[in-house]
Amino acid sequence: MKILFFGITRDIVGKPEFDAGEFKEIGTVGDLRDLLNAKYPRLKDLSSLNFAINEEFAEDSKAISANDEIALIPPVSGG
Amino acid sequence: MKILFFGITRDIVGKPEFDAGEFKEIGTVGDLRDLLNAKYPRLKDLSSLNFAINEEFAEDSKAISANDEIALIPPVSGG
Amino acid sequence: MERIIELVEDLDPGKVYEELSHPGSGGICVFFGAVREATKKRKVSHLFFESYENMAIKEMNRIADEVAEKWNLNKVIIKHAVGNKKVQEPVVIVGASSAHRDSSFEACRYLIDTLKEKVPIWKKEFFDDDEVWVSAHP
Amino acid sequence: MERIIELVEDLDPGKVYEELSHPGSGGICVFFGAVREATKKRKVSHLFFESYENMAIKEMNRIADEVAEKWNLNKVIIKHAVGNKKVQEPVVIVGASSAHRDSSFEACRYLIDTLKEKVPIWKKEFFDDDEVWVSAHP
Repeated sequence: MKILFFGITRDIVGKPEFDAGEFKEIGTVGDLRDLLNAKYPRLKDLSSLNFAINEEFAEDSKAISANDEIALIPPVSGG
Repeated sequence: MKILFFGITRDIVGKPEFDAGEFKEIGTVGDLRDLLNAKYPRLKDLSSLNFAINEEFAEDSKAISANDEIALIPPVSGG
Repeated sequence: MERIIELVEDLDPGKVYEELSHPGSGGICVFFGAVREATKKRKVSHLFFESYENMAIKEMNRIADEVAEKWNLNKVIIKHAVGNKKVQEPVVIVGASSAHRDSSFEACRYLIDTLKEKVPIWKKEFFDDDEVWVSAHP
Repeated sequence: MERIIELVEDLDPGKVYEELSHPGSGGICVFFGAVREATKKRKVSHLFFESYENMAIKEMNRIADEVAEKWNLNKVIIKHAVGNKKVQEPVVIVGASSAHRDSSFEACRYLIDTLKEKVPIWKKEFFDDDEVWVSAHP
């Protein structure tokens, strides 16, 4: 599993990417959200925080597999 | 007075411009419309026919003066 | 509000961004009208445009006055071609530049709709065996 | 429907007409987003854009699929810049080309609205003494 951080989430976490050995046991997007929120409380201040699995938006209930590419998607602001 | 013909009205009348000596006695746009319709009946087949005096749209009731530039404005179709 | 208003033989669509660019504009909406290869399933060979030039420029300025009053715009452009135009050539370019995109879209739409309704420009369609002044007859 | 979808360092607004021109298109509507000199009265020095590139391209293609389904279009373009952008530089270009103008306007508006809502691109505003990720906080 790989976790990518974009925009303000990268600033909060302090790096663009985890190889996520420490999150090995998580089951769902919601579990990962809870773990990250606990470790980086500033994530909870964002207007919204979505997750993507393998380049597709994923709900909190979605299961995470060992080889997934996860991305944190803070509020988008293109255009 | 000068009368300008554009688009299909020029094709109907057969020239782009009259110096309009023969229309000397007309009082209003409506009078001119009647005279032109009588002389060139195909004008009556148009979807609409507006007139301009000195580059401004003019109602039939508008008076025409000796030095005016009159234009026949068939349905516009720019763009 | 700055404005660029022109009737010209040849439109240059490549310059429109720089013509509408403004330090206060976050949104620029542009509409290009072009010659289509067919009308009502008939193949078009080319179009011819003529205008009552002085009055057309006056009406285009009136439309610019109207959009300046209705929306908060930095720049507008209203350009129309005259003469013969081949398939895919541009015949009209209108655009509006404003702080936010809503105004630029609304003004741009108003520009083209009002130009088509009011400005004394006439289009003749040429087919292989016919020619027709557009909208002249019911 | 043909499509041009790109994330690039530098957008070329001068090519948009030829990119959207099509023999079946009478109407081409384009929206350019540009860097404004100020946001909420604060002077902007520049903007920085980053994207989750693969997902952004995927989402842009999804938006193109949606407009192809909703409207009868010949071509669409969706391009976004990444990296640092100065005042008056273009940051996004979207456009739609269709037989008639209604579809081109409606599709163009949908393209920019949906891009701003869905595509994973992030903008940071740089001021003389501060920098802010746009929309990150309530």
